[in-house]
Amino acid sequence: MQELINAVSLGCIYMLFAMGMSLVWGTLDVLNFAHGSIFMFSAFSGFYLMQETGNSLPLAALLLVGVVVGALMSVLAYQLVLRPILRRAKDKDSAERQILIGGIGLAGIPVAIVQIQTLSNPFSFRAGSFEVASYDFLGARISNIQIVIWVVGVLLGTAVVLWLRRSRSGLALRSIGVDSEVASLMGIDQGRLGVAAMAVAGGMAGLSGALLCVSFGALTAESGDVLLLKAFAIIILGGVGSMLGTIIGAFFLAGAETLLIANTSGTWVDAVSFGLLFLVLLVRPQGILGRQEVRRT
Amino acid sequence: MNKNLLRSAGIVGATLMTASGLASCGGSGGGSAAATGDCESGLPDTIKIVTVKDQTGVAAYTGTEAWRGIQLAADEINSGDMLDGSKLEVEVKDTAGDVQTAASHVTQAAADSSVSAILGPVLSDQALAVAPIAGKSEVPVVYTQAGSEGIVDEDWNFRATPPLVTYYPKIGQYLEKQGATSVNTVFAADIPTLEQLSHDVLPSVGEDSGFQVGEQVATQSTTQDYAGPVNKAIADDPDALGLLMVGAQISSAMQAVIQSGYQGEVVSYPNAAPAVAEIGKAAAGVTWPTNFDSSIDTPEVKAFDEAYTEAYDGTATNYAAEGYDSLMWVAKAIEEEGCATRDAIKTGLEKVGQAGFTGTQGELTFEANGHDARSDGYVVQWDGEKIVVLEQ
Amino acid sequence: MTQHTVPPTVAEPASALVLDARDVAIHFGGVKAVDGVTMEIAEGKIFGLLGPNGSGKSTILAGITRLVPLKSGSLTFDGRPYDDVPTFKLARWGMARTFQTVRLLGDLTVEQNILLGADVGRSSGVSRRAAATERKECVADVIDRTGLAKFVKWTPSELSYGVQRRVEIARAIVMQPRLLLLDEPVAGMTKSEKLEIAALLSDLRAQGLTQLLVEHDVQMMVDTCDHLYAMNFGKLIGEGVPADVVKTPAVQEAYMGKGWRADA
Amino acid sequence: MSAWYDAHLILVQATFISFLVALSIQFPMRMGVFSFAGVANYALGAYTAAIVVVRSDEIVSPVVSVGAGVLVAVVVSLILALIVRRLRGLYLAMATISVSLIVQVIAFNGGELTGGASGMFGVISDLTIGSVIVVCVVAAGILTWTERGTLGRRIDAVRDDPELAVSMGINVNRYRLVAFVGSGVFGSLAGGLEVLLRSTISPVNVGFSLVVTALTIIIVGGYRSWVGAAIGAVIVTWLPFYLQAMERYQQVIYGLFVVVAAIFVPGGLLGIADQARRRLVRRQLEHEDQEAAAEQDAGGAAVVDAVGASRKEEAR
Repeated sequence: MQELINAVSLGCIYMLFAMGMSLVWGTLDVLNFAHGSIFMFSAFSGFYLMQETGNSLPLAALLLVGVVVGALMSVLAYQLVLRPILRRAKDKDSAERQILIGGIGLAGIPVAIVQIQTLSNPFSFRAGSFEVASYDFLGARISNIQIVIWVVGVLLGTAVVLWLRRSRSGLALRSIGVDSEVASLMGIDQGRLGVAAMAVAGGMAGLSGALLCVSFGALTAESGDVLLLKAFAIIILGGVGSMLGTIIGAFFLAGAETLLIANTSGTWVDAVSFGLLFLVLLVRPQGILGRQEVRRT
Repeated sequence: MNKNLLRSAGIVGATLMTASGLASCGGSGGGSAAATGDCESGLPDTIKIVTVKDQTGVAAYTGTEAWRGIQLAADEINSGDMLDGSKLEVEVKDTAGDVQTAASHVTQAAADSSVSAILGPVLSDQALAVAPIAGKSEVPVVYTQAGSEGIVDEDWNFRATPPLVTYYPKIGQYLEKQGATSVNTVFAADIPTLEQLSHDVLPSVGEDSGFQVGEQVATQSTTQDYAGPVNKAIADDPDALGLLMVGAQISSAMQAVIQSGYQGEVVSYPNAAPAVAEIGKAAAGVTWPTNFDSSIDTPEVKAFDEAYTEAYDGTATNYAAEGYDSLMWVAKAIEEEGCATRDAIKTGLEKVGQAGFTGTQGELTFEANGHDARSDGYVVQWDGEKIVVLEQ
Repeated sequence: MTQHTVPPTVAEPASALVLDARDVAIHFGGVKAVDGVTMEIAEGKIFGLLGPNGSGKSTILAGITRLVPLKSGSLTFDGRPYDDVPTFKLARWGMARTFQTVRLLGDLTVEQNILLGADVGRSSGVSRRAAATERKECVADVIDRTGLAKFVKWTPSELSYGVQRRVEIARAIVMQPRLLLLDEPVAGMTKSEKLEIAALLSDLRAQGLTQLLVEHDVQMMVDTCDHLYAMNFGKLIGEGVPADVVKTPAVQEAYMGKGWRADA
Repeated sequence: MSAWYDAHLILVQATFISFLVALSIQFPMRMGVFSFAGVANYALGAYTAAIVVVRSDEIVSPVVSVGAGVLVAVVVSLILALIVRRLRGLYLAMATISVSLIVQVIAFNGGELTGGASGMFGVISDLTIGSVIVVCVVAAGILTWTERGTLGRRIDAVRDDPELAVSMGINVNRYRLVAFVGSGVFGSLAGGLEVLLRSTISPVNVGFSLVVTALTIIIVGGYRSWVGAAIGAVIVTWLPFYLQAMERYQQVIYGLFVVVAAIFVPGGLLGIADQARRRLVRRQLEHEDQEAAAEQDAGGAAVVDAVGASRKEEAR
């Protein structure tokens, strides 16, 4: 029971982080390697604000700061770096490469800034007015922050899936992911939609950054890196372009990790979870829910 | 990325010395100039010492703190005229958390014949890369932290910080007093020192102090969510729980312990200090052995803490204390030999080491022919507001 | 020089047919893209495959070149069955093709693109050096005959569409193929460009090159081909003398009179 | 010179090793194989060489220890190539990153054999920087051969359009196999030589950051030729060193540099040189065209027409 609670919480965390990355990857062809830095820097902004103003901000305010900073950074990254790269690239492969390297370069900047600011010490929201407390629940323990993560995870997960499936802008966005040429023929303004998608992705990264800073107790400048690699794995596992796939991938990885820690020596966790990913790819080269490319010549 | 995390982990790299019998690969390519000249003419006006420590990057806090301590020591040596009119000129080079950069700086300093000695990096992986260079180019290097095996095996390499595993057994007295009979641990398995603490040191301490080490939950430097590992470790409700990981992980692990409602003893190691201070009251009772704390009541610590507070605000850290002791050791070596060539400093360091001296880390003795520091250490506890010394 | 484009006789063909595709079916999931098509391509003629968009023309080409697997049916090239022969080997046997879209390598010059075809390694020469010389002559000859001499040092992006397509055909010809498959070689071209290509193909036929031409320009098919297959919804809907085939009701209906009457 | 060389020895060594590491990812990339197995091969090469040196009682020649690593890496690469033959693009990238991470975890858990978390030290050998340079020069020579003439064209086709390539009689699968083997050779050479130069290796040294470094080298320098890898290796190794003057902000500057390179120099620095060369050739051609048009009669006019048409095409 306790394992289940832990696995679901971890799954929600992975999901919140990976969904934004998946959204822009599946629709705009942007594999944003700066996503982890945006996540970290958003949380750091909350910490910095508290430290500078001497205020003990409530959780809601910290989350809001996270969302705003994340969305802003993400949009800036898109407009200043990623979009120019896309516009200049001569084919899809070279765009993929340049986006990757541009993201890596971008990612280093906030990390370096926070390292300078904190001297690489962990930072936390402990000065905030939010107290972590835990309750007995069906013979296991669950904390208030876990509950917040569950609620936010379920709400946002559903919202994004519904947005893409139902709303006009969501559908337009999906059509860019399927065929951007056709989409532009249909009169879809890719620039504005791209900005919207990047803002949503960054906002989710920032939100998860703030939530995780509370849930994990503290973050460091490098905290985003580990999650980035995991999110990469999760999205590939689920299949690029499928939101539902990303959600499944997140819970799959969280479940596998939690089970492994509970039942084996923890030193093999990464090997086994990446080994599983490897096996899934061998059986389904396009990921669990990935689009099979049918190419007619 | 991964590497960065692991590097930040390397800070704790203190390790039990094992005589592995590796021959030093010391060549015979020594330089020939000021720092390597003769001793006839006594001490030069200035003696150049290069510090190679992280000022930026993943382990910036260790290197910047050590550099503060070193500067305090230099001021004291120069203003107190300890070296008979001769001044120490210390210079810092940033390794930026990178092994290659560290090795490169040491190579450059070694090639510069005006450099008499080098204060080496804090991270074990950097130190391991530097050690053979020191041996080959015959320049004395004094490390702080950097507790991995194999570093001071090489001639010309010295370590001013007692490895964590050598004073950690002190925790046994505390656990015995608390009547603990069962201890479980959560540890970062990819950090050699912490793995050793959990697998070797604690169990052997337990044999004398009447406790058994049961469940040992291995985690990795990439682990972020500690709910699972902590729950596994407290499943059989042990009397004490050892938390042995680094940086933000230690905060996460303590957070998980608090959420789990665990009521037993929590023991850790010096890295816990900033984390418990952050958590505050909820972390009251966390206990660990250490080689330095600013609240320790010795004249050396008092004086050092005062000087530190005056220069930088805040209280002195163990990294700063270690940096201070390392330069003091070098100064004593120069004083002992009355000469500042590399050869003389090496001989002096060995002589001072074999005799031992009292520094900010208490009474230091040295093993491995005067190359490797040892101290008894202290046991300290976070009482919810401040750190108090339990065993002195 | 022209004799270079006549493929050297490798062995006495067991059958007069260069390509024999029998009851070929290709399915994508549940979609029957090609459903039981039989084609017999005889030596030295231009065969046409006509059909509206989505009728399965390109798919059957992909099947013939073994880029997609067959659901059922059999394939024979020069009397040799090749149901499990990979595409690259087929190319070495002498099956060359062009694609529906321009597939030139953008980083290479025109000359280098054409040389790619000459590299195929179907050398008949005795020594490597002799083969290399022969190859060089062949490339020079082909460049000359396709009127590309002016463009050899250019890169594809600097060329007009019509010239790009000619480079592709040239690249296929230097492979010295026994059978040339052309997938809509004149799509999107001006009338004069189309005529140029048609003349080139007829010229190649005169030298004995067997061709299968996939198009939906009805006029060109009638003018150029010796034998015509018509396809719709993955099935053959007619075959025979081109002028007759395009007049059958089934073909007329498939095309709804469009291209044919407009061009006629 | 010698004093400078002594002081910068580590950076000189690092430049050559980075070059080999970059090749282990660039070589498959040139064949359209987006594989990061080079890092796994680096680890295999380094650990095998270290184990051979440390376990044997006598002094082992670098040829034997590094050679053993290359052998192991090539065998593993061949097996890997067969297993992942259905994967393409970023899916292949992820699968090979997984393999690299698994190799790293195995190194962590290798106990006595690999030295566990502390890794191995005291890997003493008589390897000199001269031998490393020889290896790099030989590698560059072989790669030059693969970048020219028939083979060069075929590799371009295999990367840019595999379907076209098979239609031109090229055995694409065999090229993919060679891509993996090449990655194995270059990666394990880098690892083996590095461990002998530095005398230590630990799991920390074979992580994901190596992927990032190699990728940065390739993109900054240019991915189409070993020359790009060489340029990138020099920049990525030496730039941080010269940025030290920026003190605390060096990492920020470095990040900005990579970003600017990604936006404005898509073909890497080598790409800029290529473009310049091409522009020169084109200008020459145009010049010739004009002369031809002036001199010739009707036949020449047709050509000018065609040129005009293509110019319009370009302008679009």
